[in-house]
Amino acid sequence: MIAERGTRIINLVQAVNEALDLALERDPRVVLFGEDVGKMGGVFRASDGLQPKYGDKRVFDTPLAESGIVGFAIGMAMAGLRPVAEIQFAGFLYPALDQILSHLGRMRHRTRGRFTIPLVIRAPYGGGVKTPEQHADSPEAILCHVPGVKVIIPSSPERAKGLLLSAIEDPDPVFFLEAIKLYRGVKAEVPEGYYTLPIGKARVVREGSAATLIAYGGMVEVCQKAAEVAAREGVELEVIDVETLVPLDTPTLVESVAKTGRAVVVYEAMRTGGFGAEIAARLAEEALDYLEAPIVRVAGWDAPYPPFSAVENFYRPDAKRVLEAVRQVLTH
Amino acid sequence: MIAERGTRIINLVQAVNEALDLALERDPRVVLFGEDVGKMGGVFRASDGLQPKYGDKRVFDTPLAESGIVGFAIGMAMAGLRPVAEIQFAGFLYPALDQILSHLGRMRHRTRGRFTIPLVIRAPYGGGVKTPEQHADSPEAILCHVPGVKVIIPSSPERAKGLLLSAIEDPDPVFFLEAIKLYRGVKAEVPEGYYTLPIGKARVVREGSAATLIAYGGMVEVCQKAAEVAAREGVELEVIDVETLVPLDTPTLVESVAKTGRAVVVYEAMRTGGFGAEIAARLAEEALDYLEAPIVRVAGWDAPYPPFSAVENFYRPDAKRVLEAVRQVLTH
Amino acid sequence: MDTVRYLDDDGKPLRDIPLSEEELLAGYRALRRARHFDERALVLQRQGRLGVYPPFRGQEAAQVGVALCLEPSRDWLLPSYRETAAAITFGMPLSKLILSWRADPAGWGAPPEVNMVQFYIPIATQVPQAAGVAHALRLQGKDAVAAVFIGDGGTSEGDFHEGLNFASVFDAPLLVVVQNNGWAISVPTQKQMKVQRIALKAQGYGIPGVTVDGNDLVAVWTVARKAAARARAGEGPTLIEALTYRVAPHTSSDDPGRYRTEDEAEAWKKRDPIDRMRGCLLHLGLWDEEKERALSEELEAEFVAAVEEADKASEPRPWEIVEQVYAEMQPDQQAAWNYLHGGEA
Amino acid sequence: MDTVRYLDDDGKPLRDIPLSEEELLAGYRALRRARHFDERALVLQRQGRLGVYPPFRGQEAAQVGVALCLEPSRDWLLPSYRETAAAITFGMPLSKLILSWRADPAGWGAPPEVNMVQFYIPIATQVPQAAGVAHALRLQGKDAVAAVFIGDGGTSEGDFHEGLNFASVFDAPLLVVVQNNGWAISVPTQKQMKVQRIALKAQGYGIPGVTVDGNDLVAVWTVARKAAARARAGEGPTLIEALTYRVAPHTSSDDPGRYRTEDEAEAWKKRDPIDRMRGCLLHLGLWDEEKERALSEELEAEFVAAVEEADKASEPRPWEIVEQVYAEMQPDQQAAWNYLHGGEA
Ligand SMILES: Cc1ncc(C[n+]2csc(CCOP(=O)(O)OP(=O)(O)O)c2C)c(N)n1
Ligand SMILES: Cc1ncc(C[n+]2csc(CCOP(=O)(O)OP(=O)(O)O)c2C)c(N)n1
Ligand SMILES: [Mg+2]
Ligand SMILES: [Mg+2]
Repeated sequence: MIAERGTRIINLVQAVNEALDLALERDPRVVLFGEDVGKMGGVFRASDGLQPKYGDKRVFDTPLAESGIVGFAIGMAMAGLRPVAEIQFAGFLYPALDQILSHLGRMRHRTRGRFTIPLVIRAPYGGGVKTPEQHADSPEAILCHVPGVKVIIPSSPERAKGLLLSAIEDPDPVFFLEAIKLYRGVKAEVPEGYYTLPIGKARVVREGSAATLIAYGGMVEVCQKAAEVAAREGVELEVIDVETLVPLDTPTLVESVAKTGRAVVVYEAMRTGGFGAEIAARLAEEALDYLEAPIVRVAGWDAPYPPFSAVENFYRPDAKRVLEAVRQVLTH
Repeated sequence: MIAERGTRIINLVQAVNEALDLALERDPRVVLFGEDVGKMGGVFRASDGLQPKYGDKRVFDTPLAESGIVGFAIGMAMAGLRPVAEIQFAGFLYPALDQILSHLGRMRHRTRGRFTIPLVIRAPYGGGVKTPEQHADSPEAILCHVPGVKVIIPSSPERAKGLLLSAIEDPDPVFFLEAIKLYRGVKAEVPEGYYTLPIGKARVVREGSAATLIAYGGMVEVCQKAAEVAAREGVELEVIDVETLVPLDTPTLVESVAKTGRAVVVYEAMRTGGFGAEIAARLAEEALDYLEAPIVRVAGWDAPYPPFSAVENFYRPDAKRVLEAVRQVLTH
Repeated sequence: MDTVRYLDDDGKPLRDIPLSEEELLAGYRALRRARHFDERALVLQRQGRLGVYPPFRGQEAAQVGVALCLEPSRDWLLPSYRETAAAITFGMPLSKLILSWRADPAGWGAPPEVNMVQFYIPIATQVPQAAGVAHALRLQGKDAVAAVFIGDGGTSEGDFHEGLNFASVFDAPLLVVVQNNGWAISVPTQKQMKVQRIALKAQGYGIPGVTVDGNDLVAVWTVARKAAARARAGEGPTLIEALTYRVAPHTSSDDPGRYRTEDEAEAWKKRDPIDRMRGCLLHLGLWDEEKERALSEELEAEFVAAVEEADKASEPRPWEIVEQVYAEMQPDQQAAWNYLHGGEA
Repeated sequence: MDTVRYLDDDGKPLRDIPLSEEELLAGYRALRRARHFDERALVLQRQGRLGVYPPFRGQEAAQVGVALCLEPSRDWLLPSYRETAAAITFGMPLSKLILSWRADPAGWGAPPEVNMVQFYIPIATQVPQAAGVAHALRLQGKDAVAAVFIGDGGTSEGDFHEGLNFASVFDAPLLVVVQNNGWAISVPTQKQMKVQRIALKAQGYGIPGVTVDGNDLVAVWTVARKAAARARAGEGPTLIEALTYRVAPHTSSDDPGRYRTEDEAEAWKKRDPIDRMRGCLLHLGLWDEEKERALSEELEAEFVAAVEEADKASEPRPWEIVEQVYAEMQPDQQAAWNYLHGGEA
């Protein structure tokens, strides 16, 4: 929490909207664009009201082409602007993956700093709200395997606002994924005005000693719910919000496991190759001596995110599955 | 080795060529295409001589468009053929990732088996031969995070031939990545004629008791080299060739670690989010009680594959780095 | 570039109509069937008995006219989410379509005798696949064509371009139908592209491009029939731009008030494809109020029966989410299946 | 569609030449400089002093003619791997280019006063980026244009399409230059696309498309100059198809004997852009053997000096592979750096 400021209770999408507004106001190099971003203010209203305020040169609609959007944004960033591009849903980042993998994080390296890409790519991600197919995807693991980019996934309105402003200030490309489930699902106090939060730091959002739950984005509230339930049974779980996936704050994770001796990693993407694997791998390398039980992953199954609404809630991890995993590591 | 057959000593690209030839001969539904695949026989000659033999309806050149190639192949597979598509280098799979992530492994699931995609996508991958930028990429982790596909990376001519024939027979989409470094770098005995090898099985390619080296593709020979050096010092390392990354043969890995108590995972892709993370995560979940030392990953650094020839060999893991990791796990 | 039209805005023929009386009547019936479904589906949606639903009101002729040229067990249809009208005409059972928009597994996957791939969600990805389907049909010596649908917005995607180029290079028997309905969610066609006519894009691929009045069933049907004949003759694909308008919201969750005024939609309502086709039939003396009433009753009965049929589908079971990932279940899916089935993972 | 030409195959002017004598001389010099580099680079390559090298022989005019319209510290150049000639003319120091093709970090990254992005390896990805660069220049009120190069094969990629559409929709000040050199490695242009003229593709984007004789420097320069003026005036992008031929192998590792006969290349060698330009100068009485000899000597001296300069670059150090990944080094890179620097990871 930022001291000495007024706060209001707003939801995550409003927090994003505020951050965008402040960034546009503060830095004339900031431009905002994507599909339906301008006139309509975004399908989730993240850019609501910004085109009237800053004009259609700074906030604008693009053609329907994600590779075009990202490529265009890369060019604008190289030529001196600070673009913030929206991809309508993270599952529609896929057509842009060539631009992302081939250029986004490589341009600085290959030109030894001559050309750089201060670009933020925002996208809603994740399931839980009965959107069809790709609309519910969680492709963060792929983005985390892209060299030279940063990846942030906030879990609350306050964090979203401050981290997005940091991302826009960052000299390098940043992915900023926003859990659709949280957009209107959580309201919380958010400081007024401009503030930034540090990129690259994980946060202990609940202290405990029995085991560590590690999550990010939409899974943080699931873990908090699980921790509340466990607490009622006298089991104190520590909950860590990873927040920045790349660069990953491994020390904070290791420190927690050093204390609890047990870790459960929670993510909603398909299990195999998900970012939770990276977290588990780091713990298996740097915290092995502390581990008193296997590292259990609670994740989406190795199947497409269900296109079938009635059963999607069996795919996305919930508190029940997290608690089963907790039981597993505690009874090991 | 397949019993009761003649063998010849050939290299990996020749083994691939033989498999393609046999598949075209055996199944009239098999068609082969990609950039420079037809007239020229492929930039690495994998389809050398096949267009003259089977005609330009079955072996043909496509326009220069990878999303087009994969989409086209998906359509052909749905409509009854058995396409084998070549992507010229695995780093050029990126433009096709939307087709891959959105459709390749989802079509069977979303249509409850009404439409299926028996398609093999072959691509050379990996570094070590001074090719520029994307030409040296190792994107297998991304492919392993695609629901509904299989991923195979052979480490020898004999395995390549039999596994490629299995892949072409498989009713589901299969990625088949071939290490460029091995194309002409290894010659070995390969059985004549048609034979298949099982998908989904890891192989112990060298037995040992001190620690387990886990690798695939071009890194298997690096691990074998390391194991030879270690053996001279009296340290017997077990080397496992993962071979099929998805579906992963976890039991074979766990069994080895149960024996050795120590694991080093080796891959040449960028470390963070690489497929070695999945391997480590599975061991941390299923073999924790056997582990006497941290699981160490030896991988590419968290940077783009170097576009700079003179230093690329500092990126790609070699026997020296593998042995350092071995020392680390042995002295823990 | 001229727009192909056969009917004026009231449905009066502007020139000789190359369709038989039976065809005209069948065409009108197909339009009405589609419209009936759309109207009733929106009601179901509001009742919470469908998921997000993308209505096609005003675009019936553009879809039906193409589907009428196709034979479902021989030809192939690759639709975007907008093409429920095409799906209906192509032969998809209404109950399946209801289940499909209910996001129920029982609706996903056409019956074996209907070659319709499931509605495509990721824009434009269907185009290269359609080129592949069409080419495969040809390689297998089948006398069949494929039809793929896409929107004006979708033409901006790379896959539209790659798919068209593949289709043209291989002379694939394919109809590429662009429904230019004026909007891609909130973005009007004029902001999506500089070119005035989407059909002009065909020139970049060396294939024929036709702009047709997409609210004129006779025109769409005739143009599509010609393109299908061309395709079957091995002469390759045709790009058909059907000029139409999305009278309704983008989907059941969209609010067009945020980006357009009602006037535009009102003007297009006067060119309603069904009214025009009825006008044509009336003009030719092929239709009357009695027939209209009988048709309405028939369609309502059909729809009610379809809903009943759909409602009979058993609730999807949790473990279905890991079924049909591979032809044979693999260890990871089996473990998940066991867990979801009540055991432990 | 006509092909813009100013010189016949021998270099004789076919019409009034809209270039001054100084310009003609500067143009010839630029062509010769490029050719000299290419010839000497191939020798270096064979000596193992360059990595894989993509020669541009025969395509000099198509590249030089465009680059001559650009000012390196104001305008931008986004080249594919094929455009070393454009890079030379645009102002890239030869020593940097040698280092670049030596895959040495010292060559990657233009000097601050030269807005050339590093040669693009993944085909067509430069096009949307170029649209973005051009649009950003305009938004910042700069009187500047961007030029992007791509090959005939590259036009098949989705990014070509998306980039052109973005450029046209935003009226970006951009020259999109397609060098139609007949081949994409082993695939001839006729198998790459059905359309006869790549310039026709412009019609799909509502922008001008011009086909120019790419071996006629006067024609290319004149067409590019007009397109640049148009762009600067805010009228948007132009698609320029330069008809030329890849006389040499695709790269130093290619063997064209696998896919084409020598006849075709021989025919094109008779239309060599440098011979034609020299023919033009001779015809206009602006050139003689003495000048030619002096120029050759000058260029050789320049090249030798450039190689010397390049050879001075210090060996890249292992830890550079994890430098410049981020503006500030992050923990994972730091650990790698420490290891590579001789410590432990
Ligand atoms: C690759 C991709 N990007 C974005 C979307 C989100 N989206 C769904 S429909 C739509 C607009 C499509 O417009 P158009 O192609 O004209 O078709 P229409 O909806 O008008 O039928 C968008 C942007 C998507 N489904 N897929
Ligand atoms: C995305 C991608 N796919 C494939 C390749 C491999 N490749 C390099 S050059 C080339 C042919 C390019 O032909 P063209 O665009 O005509 O350019 P030219 O080489 O003739 O200058 C191919 C297929 C690549 N570099 N990038
Ligand atoms: Mg539309
Ligand atoms: Mg070419």
